[in-house]
Amino acid sequence: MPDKPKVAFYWCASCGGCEEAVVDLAEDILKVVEAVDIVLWPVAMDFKKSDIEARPDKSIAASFINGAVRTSEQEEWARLLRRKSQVVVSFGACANSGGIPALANQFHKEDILKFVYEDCPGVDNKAKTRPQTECKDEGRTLSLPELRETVRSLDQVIEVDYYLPGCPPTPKVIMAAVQALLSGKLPPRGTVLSPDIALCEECKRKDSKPADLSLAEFKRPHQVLIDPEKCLLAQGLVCMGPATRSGCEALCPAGNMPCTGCFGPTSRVKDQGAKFVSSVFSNIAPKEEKEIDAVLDGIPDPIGSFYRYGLSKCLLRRKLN
Amino acid sequence: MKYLYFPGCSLKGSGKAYEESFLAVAKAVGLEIRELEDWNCCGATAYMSVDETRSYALAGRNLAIAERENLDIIAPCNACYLVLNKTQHALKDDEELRRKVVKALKAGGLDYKGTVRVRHPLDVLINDVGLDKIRALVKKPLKDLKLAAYYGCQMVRPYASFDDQHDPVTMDKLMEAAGAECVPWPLKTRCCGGSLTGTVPEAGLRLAYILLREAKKRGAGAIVTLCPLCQFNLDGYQDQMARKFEKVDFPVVYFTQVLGLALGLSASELGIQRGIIPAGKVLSGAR
Amino acid sequence: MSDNKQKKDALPRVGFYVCHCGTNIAGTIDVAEVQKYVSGLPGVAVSRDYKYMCSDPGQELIARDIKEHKLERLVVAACSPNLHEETFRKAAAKGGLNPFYFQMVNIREHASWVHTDKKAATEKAKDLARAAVARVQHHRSLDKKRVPVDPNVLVVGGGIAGIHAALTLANAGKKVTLVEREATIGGHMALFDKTFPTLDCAACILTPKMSAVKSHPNITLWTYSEVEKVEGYVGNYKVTVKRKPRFVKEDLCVGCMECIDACVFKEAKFRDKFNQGLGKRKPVYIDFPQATPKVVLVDPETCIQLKTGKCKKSCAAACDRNAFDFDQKEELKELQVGAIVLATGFKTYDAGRDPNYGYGRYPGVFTALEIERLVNASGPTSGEVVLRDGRRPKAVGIIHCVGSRDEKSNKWCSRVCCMYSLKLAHLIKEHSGAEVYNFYIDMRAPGKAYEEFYDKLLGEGVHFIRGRVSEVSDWAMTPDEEGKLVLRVEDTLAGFVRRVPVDMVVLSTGLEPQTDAQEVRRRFNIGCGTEGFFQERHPKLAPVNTFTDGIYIAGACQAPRDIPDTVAQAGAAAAEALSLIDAGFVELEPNTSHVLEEECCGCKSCVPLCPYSAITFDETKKKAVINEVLCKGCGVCAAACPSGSIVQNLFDDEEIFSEIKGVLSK
Amino acid sequence: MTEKFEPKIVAFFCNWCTYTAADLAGVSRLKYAPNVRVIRVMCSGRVDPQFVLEAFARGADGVLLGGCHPGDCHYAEGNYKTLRRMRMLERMLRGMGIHDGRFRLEWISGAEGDKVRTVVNDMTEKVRALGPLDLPGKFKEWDKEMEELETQVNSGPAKGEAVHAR
Amino acid sequence: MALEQKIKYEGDCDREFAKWVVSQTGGDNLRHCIQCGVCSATCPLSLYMDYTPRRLINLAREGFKKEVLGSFTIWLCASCYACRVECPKKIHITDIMYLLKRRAIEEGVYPRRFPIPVLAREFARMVFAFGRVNETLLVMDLFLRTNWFRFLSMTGLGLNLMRTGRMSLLPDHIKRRRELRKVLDAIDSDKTEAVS
Repeated sequence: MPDKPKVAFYWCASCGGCEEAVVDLAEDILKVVEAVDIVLWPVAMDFKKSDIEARPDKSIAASFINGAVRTSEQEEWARLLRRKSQVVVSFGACANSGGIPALANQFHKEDILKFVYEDCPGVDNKAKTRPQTECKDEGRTLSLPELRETVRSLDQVIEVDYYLPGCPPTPKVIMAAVQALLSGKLPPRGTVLSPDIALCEECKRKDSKPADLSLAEFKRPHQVLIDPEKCLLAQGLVCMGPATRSGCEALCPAGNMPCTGCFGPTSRVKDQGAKFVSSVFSNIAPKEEKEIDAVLDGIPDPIGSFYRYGLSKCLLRRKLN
Repeated sequence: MKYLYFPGCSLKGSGKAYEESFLAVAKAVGLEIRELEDWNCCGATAYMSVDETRSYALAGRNLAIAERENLDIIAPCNACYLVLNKTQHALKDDEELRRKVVKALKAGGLDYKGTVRVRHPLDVLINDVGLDKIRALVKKPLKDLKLAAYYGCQMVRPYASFDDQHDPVTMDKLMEAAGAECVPWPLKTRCCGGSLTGTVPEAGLRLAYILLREAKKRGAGAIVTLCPLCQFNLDGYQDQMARKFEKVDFPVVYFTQVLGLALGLSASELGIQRGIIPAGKVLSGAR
Repeated sequence: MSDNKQKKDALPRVGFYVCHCGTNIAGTIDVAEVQKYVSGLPGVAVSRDYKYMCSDPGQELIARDIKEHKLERLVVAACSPNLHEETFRKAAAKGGLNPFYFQMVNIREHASWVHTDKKAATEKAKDLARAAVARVQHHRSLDKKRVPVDPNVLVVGGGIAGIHAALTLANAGKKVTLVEREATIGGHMALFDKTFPTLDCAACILTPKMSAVKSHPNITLWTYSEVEKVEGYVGNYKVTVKRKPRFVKEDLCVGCMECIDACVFKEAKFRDKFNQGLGKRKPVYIDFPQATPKVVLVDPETCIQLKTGKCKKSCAAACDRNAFDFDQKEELKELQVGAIVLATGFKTYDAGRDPNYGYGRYPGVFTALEIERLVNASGPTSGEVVLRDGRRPKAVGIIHCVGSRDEKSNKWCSRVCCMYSLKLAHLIKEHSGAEVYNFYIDMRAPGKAYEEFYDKLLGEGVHFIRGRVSEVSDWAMTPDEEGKLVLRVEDTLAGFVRRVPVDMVVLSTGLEPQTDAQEVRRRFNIGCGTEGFFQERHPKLAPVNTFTDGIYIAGACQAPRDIPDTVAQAGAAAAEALSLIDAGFVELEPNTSHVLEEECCGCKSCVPLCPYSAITFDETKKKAVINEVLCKGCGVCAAACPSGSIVQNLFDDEEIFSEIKGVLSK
Repeated sequence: MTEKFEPKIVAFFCNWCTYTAADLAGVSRLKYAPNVRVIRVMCSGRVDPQFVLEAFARGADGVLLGGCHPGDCHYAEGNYKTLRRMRMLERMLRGMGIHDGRFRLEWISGAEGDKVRTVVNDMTEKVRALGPLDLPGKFKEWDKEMEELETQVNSGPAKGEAVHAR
Repeated sequence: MALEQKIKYEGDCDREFAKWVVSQTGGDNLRHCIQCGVCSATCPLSLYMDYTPRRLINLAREGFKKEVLGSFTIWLCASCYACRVECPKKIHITDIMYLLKRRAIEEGVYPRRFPIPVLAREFARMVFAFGRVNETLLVMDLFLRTNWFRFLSMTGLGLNLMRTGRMSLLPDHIKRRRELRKVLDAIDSDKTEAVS
């Protein structure tokens, strides 16, 4: 079937959820398979790197790459696919902005390895062995990819044409994207393929949000019995909805959980965490530094809370020495 | 209530009576007093004229020793009180100086942090013990004894830490608690010339004489003071004043002595007999 | 930068001008280098340096270039925008460019005047210029909004300043409301007997003005009242005034004072505040015969009826017009005004703060204000200069600079004390024939006919001793000091210390900000200087303006000031208010914010942040809306919109981001 | 390095208090360190935490934020809003390894020209002591680890042998 | 009486000295003096001074070194701090007096046979030796060095003190004299470092 456009799926530092999301297309997946010719999909089919390398440059119509980039291998694949494809779609929060893996940017590689292979309770590793990028075994040379210092979003490694937001992107969002690609009706490069308006727009709880919150206390979901109707911010929960792109149909709030921001910011915001802080904390109740601090103490892990999916895209990128 | 006690040279010499009465009173009102171990001269005003840094180091040694105990230190002599306080201030404000002095003290194996509070007995009696408690302890109120409360310079100047610089009142209050009456007079903090009488008698004597004369004129029976140098200067030179101006013959006592009597302590344990101008009559006659 | 070079033509064409400001800027900053550097920046079509950009030729140059070089943006590096932003916006407009396609760079106040290192200052100037060039390319074309100005004016404070301002405005046909805290207008001037240097009687020149205020058809006089709240903006202020109850109906009382005689207290026995406590008054009283309005009032602290409700109310009975109303309550009134003149005056230094001068301890020690009442014919002693025990003083010492020129109290020179001390010296001598000593640090007589007045006093044989008195005390060194107050002072001109025995001491206390100056200035949203007096917009060019448009200051609330200067300034404040009102409208800076409707998700985060309730939530559209007339352009909402859907004109995100990038990227 | 490190400090001053104070400092000819670049905003409340981060990301060694004293804001309460959000920002900066001294919030009234001088001088010295932050430089440095593969993969026909165990 | 010319030429003043004074701690705000004379007025000893404190301050900041260091004024200051408390410019006048005393001693220009500097020096010597001061010995020593005739006139006082048990003739001293000397010497070595 030479006329069908070639499509590749690849995963970098990801949990596999994005693969699931593709499967979640259910019967729609058949339409996709109908329409395209899949040339790479590690989770489902057995292709080798050499197969891709063998293909002429730009011979793949579109590559969907999910996961953040942390290892030399992921980086190598990303670059390879970039070279071979006409369009690269950054698929899901990790690829778009680092996602959960990027939280590792709060620490240094050495600290992480030291903890994982030495200090972590339950580790039995007297020899303090660490993974090697290369080792000899019965004359064979085995190599492992190298762990990079910094966790990167896909577009910090290669040029990306489109972004599918979400952890994971919802079937609706994916299908819309696929159809756009197939129909050739493509928005300008660099577009995030979901509505450029914040989540409250489509949140069922929107009307229950009072204008003036002036919160005197922040709570974490496990600390309260969450009212299923009322705006979650109004209940003192850190809901990133106002600072997060819509498109998910407010699934989490609907499921009684605050939005954690996986769709990333709108196009008008450079730094989702900073912007959210600016809006919510401008209007907390106290005026005195001490009392303000007391309120802030309700959020023990600010970076983890406001950059849950986006630390790679924080303007500062990572923790400094 | 525990305190360290910095006698200073005078209270071991001409100011013996001050030491005796202070310790006796302290005991009577329930203050635990321990003399500062191996204290040295504070440097007074004289040393400052010779070498500033050295004189700070001199005072610094005492403060450093005191820090080991972390208790407030009581300095009854106005000069000591001022010099120790001044040192604390200077070392706090002037980093360069602090560096030098701390380094020097280190050389002597001493450690200065600047943590001790330097207190005057009057301050402690008024603010820590409190007038109410003292009134309660008074056994023999000194009825119709009129006193002129004389504070001298260096307790209120330049650091007015616990009383007004121009018109201090704490000692007046204390004396009233003891049953005595204090005459109002404007010379409460006017210099007595103490540091000069020995060297430039005409100046020193004049200042002292003005104080005695005015106190007498205001109808006081005695001057009550809180500084050994003032007491010595006002009490010790009256014979020479007689030669130069007129015979005043006016007793000058320590506030601790007056308070002591009111608390029922004996004249002798308060060293009242040590006055060169006998005060016994005025004080006892009052009762 | 290379890629920028290519974009160069794509960018709007910027004209850049750096000002020498004589040597003010050029003396420290290498303007030629700045000009050269900027000419190489992307988008810059013209770059020039010029001696005085703000001069007419300077502005002409800009206008011409805009036309000739088809400039689309303008950047001027000169002084502070607070000084000349308007000037250059006009220049832009003259050249046919929208005035908001302009950005100003402050390289004088913020660079040449504060740095010594020429190289560093020049680098700084380049960075700031580069940032402005980058920023201005994002500017959008804007229009100033015009809003009408309410022609009515509020004058706060009924001293000579307030009186003069109110009359000036009223005579120009404006409706004025004059609000005074005390029961009568007149202020400090009403306490004085004579005024320096002319020695004409204060009452004779003041009272006619006071009654003019009362009778003027255009003036509403609210005494015994205070401003509670001020809302709105230039041209459109809404003011709430609290009117305290006098328990006497103002419109009925004619000030016959029958009630005062009738009061159940036969003797006047309460502290008379107006007479500085030197006299006594009854619970029902009037401050002084010429009080305006001439209406009595009842003091709730001392009136038996008001305290206990059990009094035979002989006062009310004595009133044939039934003016008494013991149930009178305080009421709140609302005003709509276009401009406000603040003339809240000063307070004198509390002499008790210098214990060494014995005020309060020695009865022979008086404050200057007390003496003003003593020498005043209508004062408690009807002009007799006597001590508190009635004796006539034989010698009087006047101590200058009490609470002035002293870092322990007030650093500043109070400006009027020297002159009023001379005046009092003259009056005391005249009324009592006593020997009078002036103890001064420096004699300051810098006004029309002031030095001449000093000379007159010298001629009258008043003693002038140059030195600050250290203490006033009552201990005698010599027989003739017995029973006297002795002043110790160094006669610095003779070079030795003197002891001067006197019977009466006069403390020439300095002028301070009113005790509540801070609350007042917050209420009116203006500033105070470090010393606490109201802050003028510019010390020379806008001395009666404040940083809040439509609010003007006059008199001693701005700084210590004598009567002539106060009146002059009151006139100036009135004129400023007039020019605002007669224009009929104000143009508001268009730096307001607006919501990008289609992008707003309706999270309401911005709504509570606006201090002027300019942001509302449209329940049908489910979007936030900003009323641009109410918006004062702080931009707090733009900073806080979590989805970046609010834009502040002139301070848009991309404008500021490009400025940040500009100052940093070499 | 031989020559003394000159810190770059970006300042956001509110128009009514701190910017005016800086003007006053100028009019009074007070002298202070030339290391600060002032960006004028109408109210400190306009300062979006993004601006602070952007300034650091663009190479600022320090960021100074100046507003009216609490209670004195020209816009009633803008400075309280600033204070609250910046308290949180400070925590985040600390978490990302930017020490407090590099970011500073100061209340300076229009009358406190001298405070501008002391604050700028003090901050300049403190930041000088902390040394350069230079994020742009750090970004480049961090990306060095990718150079090798970039050239390898993008240049010429890729070699097929390197097999990573997965 | 012999005529004495009072005129001063610029050459008579020592600008370096003026600079030095204002550069010292306590001397810093000397330049701000407005010559109000409140210091002199409040000073209980100004009546004996050749220059009142106010004049001394002006002489010092103008650099009239000879007059300043040679004056009685600095030696008559009893450190009662009255001037410092009253000064409207918060000038630490007392500390300046100390400053000038020290300089005068360094340059050895204080009035000869004028006992105060001698007392100061002897006091310091005694402290260095014993760590404490014995008033009696100090006074005796002082008069023997300066004016033993006065010493006789003081015998009355001496007897009185003896009688009332307020006088001891044996020098009191601290235990760890070495420690104290180490400290004081350390100060000096620190100074010499500073110089070199």
